[in-house]
Order: sequence, then C-alpha cells, then structure tokens
Amino acid sequence: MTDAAQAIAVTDLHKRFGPLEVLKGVSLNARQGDVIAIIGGSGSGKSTFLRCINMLELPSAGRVSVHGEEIRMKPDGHGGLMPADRKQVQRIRTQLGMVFQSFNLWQHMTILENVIEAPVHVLGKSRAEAVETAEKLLRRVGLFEKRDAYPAFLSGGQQQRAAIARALAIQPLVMLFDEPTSALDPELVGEVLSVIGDLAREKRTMILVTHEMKFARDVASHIVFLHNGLIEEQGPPEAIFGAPKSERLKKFISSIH
Amino acid sequence: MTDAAQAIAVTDLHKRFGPLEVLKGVSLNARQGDVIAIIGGSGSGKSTFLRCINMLELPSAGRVSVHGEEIRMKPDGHGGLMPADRKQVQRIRTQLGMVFQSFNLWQHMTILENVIEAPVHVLGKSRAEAVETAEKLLRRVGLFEKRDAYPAFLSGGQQQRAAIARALAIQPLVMLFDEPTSALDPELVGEVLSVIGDLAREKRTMILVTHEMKFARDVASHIVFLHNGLIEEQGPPEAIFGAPKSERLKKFISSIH
Amino acid sequence: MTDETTHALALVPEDLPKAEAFLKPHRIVLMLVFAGLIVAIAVFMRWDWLPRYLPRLGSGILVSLAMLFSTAILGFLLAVPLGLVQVTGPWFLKAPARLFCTVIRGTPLLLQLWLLYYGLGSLFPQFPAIRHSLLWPYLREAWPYGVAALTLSFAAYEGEVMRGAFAGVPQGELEAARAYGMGRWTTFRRIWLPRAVHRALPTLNGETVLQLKSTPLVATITVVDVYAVISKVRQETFLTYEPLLLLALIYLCLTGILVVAFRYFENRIPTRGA
Amino acid sequence: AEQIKVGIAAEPYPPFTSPDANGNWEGWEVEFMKAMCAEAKLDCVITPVAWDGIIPALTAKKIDMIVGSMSITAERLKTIDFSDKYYNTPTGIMGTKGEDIKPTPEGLAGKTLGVQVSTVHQAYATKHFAPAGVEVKEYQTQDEANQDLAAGRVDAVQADAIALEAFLKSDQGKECCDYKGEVAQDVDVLGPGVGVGLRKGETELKDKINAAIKAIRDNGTYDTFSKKYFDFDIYGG
Amino acid sequence: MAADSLINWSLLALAAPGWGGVLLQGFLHSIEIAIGGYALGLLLGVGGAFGKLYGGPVLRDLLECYTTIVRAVPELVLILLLYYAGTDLLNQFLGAMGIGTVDISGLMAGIFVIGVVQGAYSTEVLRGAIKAVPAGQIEAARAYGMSPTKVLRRITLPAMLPYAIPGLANLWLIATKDTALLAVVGFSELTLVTRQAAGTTKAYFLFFCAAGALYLVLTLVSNLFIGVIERHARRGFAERR
Ligand SMILES: Nc1ncnc2c1ncn2[C@@H]1O[C@H](COP(=O)(O)OP(=O)(O)OP(=O)(O)O)[C@@H](O)[C@H]1O
Ligand SMILES: Nc1ncnc2c1ncn2[C@@H]1O[C@H](COP(=O)(O)OP(=O)(O)OP(=O)(O)O)[C@@H](O)[C@H]1O
Ligand SMILES: [Mg+2]
Ligand SMILES: [Mg+2]
Repeated sequence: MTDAAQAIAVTDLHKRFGPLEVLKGVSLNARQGDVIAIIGGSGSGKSTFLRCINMLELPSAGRVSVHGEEIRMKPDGHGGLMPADRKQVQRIRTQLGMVFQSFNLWQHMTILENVIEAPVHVLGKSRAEAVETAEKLLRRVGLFEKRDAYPAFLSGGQQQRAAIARALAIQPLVMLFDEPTSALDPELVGEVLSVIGDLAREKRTMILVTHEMKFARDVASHIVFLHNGLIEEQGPPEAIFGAPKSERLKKFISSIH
Repeated sequence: MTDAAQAIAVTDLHKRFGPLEVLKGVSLNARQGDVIAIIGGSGSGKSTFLRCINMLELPSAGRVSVHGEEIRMKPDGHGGLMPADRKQVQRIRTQLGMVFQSFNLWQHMTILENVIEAPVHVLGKSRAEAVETAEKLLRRVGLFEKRDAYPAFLSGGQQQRAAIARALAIQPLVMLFDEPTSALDPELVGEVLSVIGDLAREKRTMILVTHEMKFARDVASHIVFLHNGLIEEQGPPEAIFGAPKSERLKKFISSIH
Repeated sequence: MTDETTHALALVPEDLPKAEAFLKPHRIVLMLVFAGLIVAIAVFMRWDWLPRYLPRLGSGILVSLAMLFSTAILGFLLAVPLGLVQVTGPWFLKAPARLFCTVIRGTPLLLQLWLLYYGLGSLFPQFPAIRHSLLWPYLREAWPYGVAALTLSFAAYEGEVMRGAFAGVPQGELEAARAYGMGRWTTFRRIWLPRAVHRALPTLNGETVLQLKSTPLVATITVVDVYAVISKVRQETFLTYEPLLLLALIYLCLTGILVVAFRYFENRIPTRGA
Repeated sequence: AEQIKVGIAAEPYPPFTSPDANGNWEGWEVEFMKAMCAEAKLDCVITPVAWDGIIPALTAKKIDMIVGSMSITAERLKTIDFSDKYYNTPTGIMGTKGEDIKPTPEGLAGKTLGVQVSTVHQAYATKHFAPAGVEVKEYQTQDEANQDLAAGRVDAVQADAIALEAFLKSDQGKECCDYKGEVAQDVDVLGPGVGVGLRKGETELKDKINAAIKAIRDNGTYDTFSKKYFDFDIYGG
Repeated sequence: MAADSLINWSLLALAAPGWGGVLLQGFLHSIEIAIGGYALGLLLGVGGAFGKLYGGPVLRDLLECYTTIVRAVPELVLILLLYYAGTDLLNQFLGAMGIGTVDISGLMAGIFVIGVVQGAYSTEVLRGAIKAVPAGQIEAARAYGMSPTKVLRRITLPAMLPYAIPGLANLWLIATKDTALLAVVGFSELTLVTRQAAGTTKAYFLFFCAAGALYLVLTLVSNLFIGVIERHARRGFAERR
C-alpha cells in the first residue's frame, strides 16, 4: 500500500449548473478500506458529488485525487474546469467502479458480455481471462445461471447485482454506489445490501449514497450528511445517528420512520 | 346506516390466471369505519384481491357484497364468472373509490378536470357543484394551487394526492388503496400517509395494500397477511406485529428493517 | 412499425428553431449567402411569366389545400374506427381492417389513384344504370377519384397511427375510468379517444405534411392543383428550373404553415418536456 | 459513331410509337427514325421520356433529339430547333358515338374537349374553342384522353387525325366513338408539320438529319415503310 | 360485353403476346432503383446524422436545410428538380473539375434522386436513434474508462440499432414505393410499364391490379425479412418490464 493508503481525496469541490451552485465546497478523504455513506435530502447534491469524483460531471473548482494521483485540470474558458489530460482521466476511471442508481447495464449485451466489456476493451485483457474472472464474480453475486440472459430479462435486484459485478470486474480501488437500493422491493433491497456488506467485510473502499439509514449505520465506517451543497455534519455512525448536533440533521433523522 | 353497517363482504374468493391460481379462497368482512391493511410478499395476490373487489379483475369464484348488496355474477362459459348486470357493477363502482399504485391520473385533463370527471359524467352532477366539491377536496389535500396543472407536471406525491382527491370526489363508501406510497421518497411518503391518516380519523372505511409496516400498525384497525393466495394470519396490529403465530409471518416481519 | 416512425419522415414541431437561439454569427453569414443565391435566382433566371400565371397559381393552391383538408378530415374519421377495431374489435372486423391497412400501405399511392380513376372509372360507363344515375355527373369528374384515393390512403396510414395511439393509452387510466363507474361508451368518449388523439397529435402532424406532399399526384388524373398549374407553365414556357423552384417554395411555405398550426393545437395540452 | 439518344414519349401513341409485349418500341415513327439514323450513319438508341418533360430533357442533354410527332411551331422554336418536317397530317376531332358534335367552335359549345398537354392541339383548342364555351381538359398522354372519352368523361377529343383513326380502329374505339371531322386549318398554331426536335446550335446534326430525311424520301425507303401503315401519303402537301 | 376482356389472363403471360415479362422487367428495375437509392440514402444518412450530432455549426445548419427542404417538398417535385437540375449540376461540376461530363443513365439518375430523398429521411431516423440511446449507457461506458471512439463503436452504434431499425425498415418500404414516382420522368419502372401495357391493351384494371399485387408481394416479403432482422437486433430489448 502507498504510505497514506489514501484512496480518495476531494478538496474544496464546487459545482454549479448555470446560476445554481449545487456543491459549495465539499472536501472528503477516504482511506483504503473506508466505507463512507453519504446521506442527505433530495436535491442536496449527493449524486452530483459522486459523479464529480469520476469526472462524469466536471467540477467548477476543487481537486480530486485517486490513490494519491491528482487529476490534472485546466480552465475550460467558461469559468469551469476541464481535464488537462483526457487519457489520464480514462486511466483513473478504471480504478473507480461506479454502480449507477438505474444500473445502466448495456442492453444489447448479455450479462456476461456486460461484465467482460471493460476488462477486454479498456484494460486489454484476453477474453478467456476476462470470462474467467467474470464468471467468478457472477457466481459470487449469485447470477451465474443468468450469465447469458439480457439485462431486460432480469429482475431489478438481479440487474443491480449484475451492475455490481460489472463494476468489480475492472478490479477498482474504489467502488462508488449511487443509491443502490432505491426502487427495489424490500426483499431485493436485502439481497443487494448483503452483497455490499460482503464487499465491506473485504475492506474494499466504498463511497455510497443511500437512503437506507439502517444499512448506512450497519456497514459505514463514516457518515457524511450533505445539506444544500455543504457537509453539514460528519462522523462515525454512532455519533450521527445517536447524537446529531445540527438542527437539520436532527430533523432529517427524525423523519425516518 | 344498514343494520350490520357492513361495508364490504368478500366470501371465498378465487382467482386464477390460466394455470396459476393466485387467490385460493379469501374471505374478508369490513364494517363501516374499519381500516384494513393487507400485507404480504411480492406476488402474494394483494393487488389482485383489491382489484377483484371492484371487478377490475373478474373473480373465478366467490361472492362480493358492497354495503349489503351482492354483485350478481353469472358463469362466463370458460369456468369463470362475469357480472350478470353490467349496470349494477357500474353503480357499485361509484361507491368504491380506488387509488392506484401508479396514480393513473388522466393525462389529458388538468387536476381539477380529473377530479370532477366522474361526478359530472358518471354521477350526473352539475359542473358547478362538482367544481365546488372538487376545490374543497383539493384544498384539503393541499393541491388547490395546482388545480389547473396537468398531471405530468406534478411531483409523485402531488399526483398521489390528486388521485386521492379524485377518488374522494365520488363520495365513496369505501376507499381502496393499492400501495399508495411505494416508489415515493421518504418525505413524500410522509405527505401521503398524513392524508390517509386524516381519512382514517374520519372513520371512513378503507382497505389498503401497503408495504409500510409502521403505517399499517399506526392506522389500521385490522391487518390481513396474505401468503400464496390465502390469508395466512389476520388480527389487530398488536397481535400481528407483536405476537405473530405462523412461521411465514414471523419471517416476513423479521425481514423488515 | 410505421406508426412510431412516420413522424421522423416529415417535419414535426420540434424542428422549428427557437427564435432567441436562432441568430448566431455563422447563421448570419449563411443567410447572407442564401440571400445572395435568391437574388441571383431572381436576377439571372426568367420570371417574366409569373404575373400571367398568378391567378391560376392561386386557384391551384386552393385546389391543393381543398384536397388536403377534405381528405385529411375524411381520412381521419375513417382512421378512428380502423384503429379502434384493430385494438379491441372482434376478428371479423379486425381482419379486414388489418388487410385494408396492409394493402393500402403496401402499394404506391400513384398506382391506387390510377387504379381508381382509369381502372374503376373505365368500368362505370359500361353499366348504363350508373351512366344514367344522379351520381354520373360526379363520377365523370376527376376530383372524386382523387379525394377517394387520398382519403383511403390517409385512413390506412392514420389508422395504423390510431391503432398505436389507442393501444398506447395506459391501461391504468382506462381502469381508473371503469373503477369510477364509467360505462364503455363514456370511457371511450371521455378518456380513451381524447387521450389517444392527444398522443397521436405529433404523428398526425407528420402524416398531414406527408398528405400535403401526396396531393400533387392528383395532377396525373387531370385535377388542376398547383402542381398541374406549374406543369402547364413548364410546358408553355419550356422552362426547366424556374417553375419547379417556385413550386418547391410554395410547398415549403404550405408545410411551414401546417407545422405552425399544428404546434398551436399541440401546445394547448402541454406535455412534460415540451 | 457517337451514340445519339433519341427521345420518344414514354406513353403509347399508336400508330406512331407504342411498346410491344417484348418491351420494344414499334410503329411508323420508330421505323422512320431507324431508317433516318441508318441513312445518316448515326448510332441511335431509343430513350423513352415523359412527354411533358421532353423539351427540358432535350435541353438538359438527357436526350439528343426528339422523334415524337412534335409539330414545328413558332413557340417551340424559341427554345429548341427543328429539322425539316418529316410528316404532316390533318387535325381531327372524334366524339362519343351518336352525339351531335361538329369540329367547329359552335358545334362544340358546351361540351368537354380532351387534348394532350403541350401539343399543338392544346394550343389550337385554347385559341379557337375555349372562347366559344368549350371546356378544354388536358391530359398528359393521348392515350389517357382517349380513355376518358371512352369512359364518358369528355365528349370529344382533338388530335392528329391518324392517331384518332388508330384508336377508332381498336375494339374500344369502335364501340364508343366515331370521327367527327377535321378542324379548320391555322398554320400559326398547327405549324407546317412534324419535325425532329434538336438542341439549338447543333447545326451539324441538323444538317445530317435534313440530308437523311431528303435521302430516304428520294430513294423510296420512306414510302416503303409508310405503306405498311397508311394507304395515303403521310408526308402531306 | 367488355366484361370478358377484363379478365383476359393471357395478357399476363410471360412470353411475347403477354405482358408479364415486361412487367417483371419493370419490377426488377424498380427493385434495382430501390436498393441503389436506399443504399445511397443510408450512406448520406450516416454522414448526415453524425454531422448533425457532432458537426460544427455551419455543417449542422446546412444539413438542417437539406433535411427540412427534402421533407417539406413533395417527392414528385424533388424528383423532377433533381432529375433535371441535379444531374445537370453534377455534370457541370464534373466539367468544372476537369473530369468531363459523365453520361447519366436513367437508372443512375433514378438511384441518385431516390438516394438524395432517402438520405434526408435516414439522417433523421439515425439521429433520432442515436439520441434514443439512454444517456446512462454511455455514461457507464465512460465511467469504465472507454475513449470516445470506443464508446461510439462498442456502445452507441450497437445500442442504437434497435431504435433505428423500425425507421429504416419503413424507409425501405417508402423507397420501393417512391420508385413509382419515377414514372413521371419516363423511367420504365413497374408503374410506367404497367401504364404502357394497360394503354396498349386497354386492360387497365387487370394491369393495375397485377402491379399492385407485385408491390404488395414486395412489401410482404420485405416485412418478413424486417421481422427477422428486428428480432435479431432487439435481442435483449424484451417487451418485458
Ligand atoms: N445536469 C444538471 N443541470 C442542471 N441542474 C442539475 C443537473 N444535475 C443536477 N442538477 C440539480 O442539482 C441539484 C442536486 O442534484 P443531485 O442529483 O446531486 O441531488 P441528489 O442529492 O442526488 O438528490 P436525490 O436524492 O433526489 O437523488 C438538484 O437541484 C438538481 O436539480
Ligand atoms: N393479468 C395477469 N395475468 C397473469 N398473471 C397475473 C396477472 N396479474 C397478476 N398475475 C400474477 O398473479 C400473482 C399475484 O399478483 P399481484 O399483483 O396480486 O401480487 P401482489 O401481491 O400485488 O404483489 P406486489 O407486492 O409485487 O404488487 C403474481 O404471480 C402475478 O404474476
Ligand atoms: Mg441522486
Ligand atoms: Mg401489487
């Protein structure tokens, strides 16, 4: 491991959409093995923050480092930033496995093809090797029998698990989850959470946006409460849920039944 | 009120879809003012049961009475039943206000038009009168300002409330709710539940299918646990949640976090 | 498959540029180039014939528009039952409706037109009963055949669109109507039909533009529409390009007017994302 | 030799040009064209073109000459050039059998007269008949006009007398219609006869063709093939 | 009376006294033009769609003019314009380039005309299809580190096909029917030879019905193939859910 074993470092991140400043200076450090849960109300900027980490959304200001390597940015001429080196961004993205809220599986490929796509066509692995890893991953998330099915034929929970397998296939240093369980029924929620729990026990670095407070409490090592584009409060789960300090957080916690 | 004040009586209801028997003999009595919550796993037949009550789904066998009047059925020649008198079904349906899981608001009408549609075109009320009632109802669910908006422009919670207002506008004896809060975010769930709570306090008869156990516990006078097309267990909330007897119910309750 | 895609084949309202975003530097240059082109066309080509033909052009345009509106309205009235029976009808209505749509959509309109006019039309006079009936003065004319062929064609294409639109009305909304005690006819009149028409409106717009573009075919059976007038100009002046350019311009304008008119109707019921 | 594309109207115009069931073109004018091209040592290929676009097709170089029973008129001469005439026939009118129609403005008043567009007949009808209250209906092809006469949609048709005769000989024509007579002459409109249409300025080709027409008339070829079709002198006075 | 001549089936015989052979010949011509025009249109469409989506502002506006004009002006008029002016301009252009004029046969002209018209429609169909690919699918590809060209090749193009195929199939059917319009410039495709046969034999009804049947067969056979192609491309795009 590198000296700091620092997986993700975000410093003073700002993001504006036109006149709307969604993120107003957010900093976050995740060390290898950390599981950080981001909570907050609808529209508070959680997804935007996650998407800024892998540059799917370009930040307006601020710095992002992955595993000690800072993503080099330059001004884009409209008051924002853009990557100075596109190749670098592409490389760093392969260290960040993103699992989207809406899965975003490629509909024209089978589950297996989805999982081997990035290893073969981005990392340049041989197909045989990729298939081997992929099958191992699919077995692990309980989808081995479905490997030749197309995404549209899977239930929501199965799609979610396939998306996790796809993200894991590039052997990322960090996994980013955006509301991995919203819109799933209670039993499917359980299924997906158990897979994430497994990853947590493996000490994989994870940043997840979630509405499942119980889950956040159980697996996260650190909780960040976003409000209005700023970190309103953060700390270990016991502190956040047991002894919230800020008014907003108190209100938020109390609204969860 | 009639002597028994019996709002809904369902006796030995069966429903099969081709080879699949979804309901295998369900009976239920709701007296005026009862709030009955139907819970159960996905695919256990909850929605089907609700839809059989107002004949959106035709039962294969069994009887349904609304307010003491039995819906007359006759064999449909394929081993199922069909209404003997279509006019009677139409009339009885005006006594049952259904609120669909997916709202089903008519997209080509404004909210106000949605609410007055059935009173004017089914009950034959005058437009002025219908508008008056409708505005009262919309005010009550907090949608008065949105009365001229089209459904597509409302948030999920607002659409749900509009759907409730629409159902209330026909002044039904019984309200049927199918998962009124699934797919809403926590804050919107709260909004909708408070409206339903109000109705409960008014002693309106309600049958609701829900996944929100906390809510079922708070407002329902009676809980029915459906499993595999049969009523596995039923009783007052304290008994169901506090001292479940059957194995399945125990398992179901424990999976709720 | 035609129903969802035809609107890609004709102008639909989204294609109109928004006024505020319209004037950009390169656009101004382009417009200057076009203006130059138009001046060149006006100056270097022969337009002296234009004044002589103006009245006839006017009446030709009116004939074209009359053809368009009469056939679009009649065709639409036919299309509603055609679409409906294909969605809910019994087989003995469904099958002929499907057959009708397939046959009409599977053969060129020009051929249908000629079949009606020269084929069917040449059969009529052989029956003295028809020849001496009150209908004969109309059957002698060309326009009834044009109207018939264009109406049937529009009905077939629009019937497919309406089939899609009827089928596409969310089942839940119809269930909601039933759940509140509406009968079949009320459900159809109040919910199903208006909702289907609303859904079909953008496609209907496209189809109507396509229909406008089909009207010149009636010139081949002696109806004197704007296309026929221009043909006459071409024959009398022996000019190749000028009359055709003018004709293209006329159709561009007519299409533009149609599109704007439809957009007005569509906007009366807003849809999300519009 | 260079290929010369000879434009003919793509629609049947018996007995001058009409397609047979093999897809070949035949008729008096086709034979004339072949004889003329042979004489002038031109490599001619028949290129069917829509009649109403035949002059634009010539000027747009899609074809190199028109052999399509096109009358030489002052109006056309503004745009294209013509060879000497190669035939000239009277203009006649046919009408529904039994109907009282005369080939005069008065005799046609109140009737509907069919003519082919961009022909001298159209010009003639517009000039002489239309002012007298005759409704002139225009057709893309002669065949369509005949067809509508048979179908009762027009009362009479004005055209080349020989073309009319060909139709009147057919089963359909025999049944429905008869010949009503020749129209009064008007050389301004009807022109001196039919010539080969050419692009302006191609004098070399024009000279060749004129020479060829003269040659086949002189050496008897013209009369030989004409006899197959007509029992009179189609070249006219 | 004429009733028996109406159903004189021997007129449809393939050999010389019958016109069946000529009709089939014309039908082949129609198919040839349809295929050629469709292919040319597809080529223009691919270029046009990418130009419209990713091209510079000037290119985009020019393409917009192209598609707007073609979609607003009747095919019949376009065919006349392109048939006379289009080939003329092409020749002048080639002449100016010093290549010398080419002899444009009726077939080539037909293909060119249908192709230009189809190109405008294909542009719109393909552009719509590319835009219909859910943004999330493309984002996912970017999130896993794919370069833009790789995203296009591996994700956008294959994912767009199911959206494009119904439109493209529809265009093919339109192409087959548009060939009929070439009759107005005297090109001997099916509709014109039908008219010639009908005019010569006076059996209008018979020949128009025969031609209609041929077009219908073409449509139905095409529909079969389209169905197969569509099912293949839509694998994974279940109607379910
Ligand atoms: N591309 C965009 N353009 C303009 N505004 C945007 C864009 N993306 C997001 N926003 C706005 O930024 C704010 C934050 O959005 P974000 O998706 O990050 O919220 P969130 O915290 O993830 O909410 P939720 O829990 O509902 O997913 C919202 O007000 C949203 O409308
Ligand atoms: N129209 C239908 N045709 C065939 N099977 C059906 C139909 N409607 C429902 N089913 C089946 O009946 C069973 C019960 O469905 P139902 O919708 O009543 O479940 P539910 O208890 O409401 O589940 P959920 O909580 O997921 O909504 C399911 O297995 C379903 O697949
Ligand atoms: Mg979000
Ligand atoms: Mg349900």
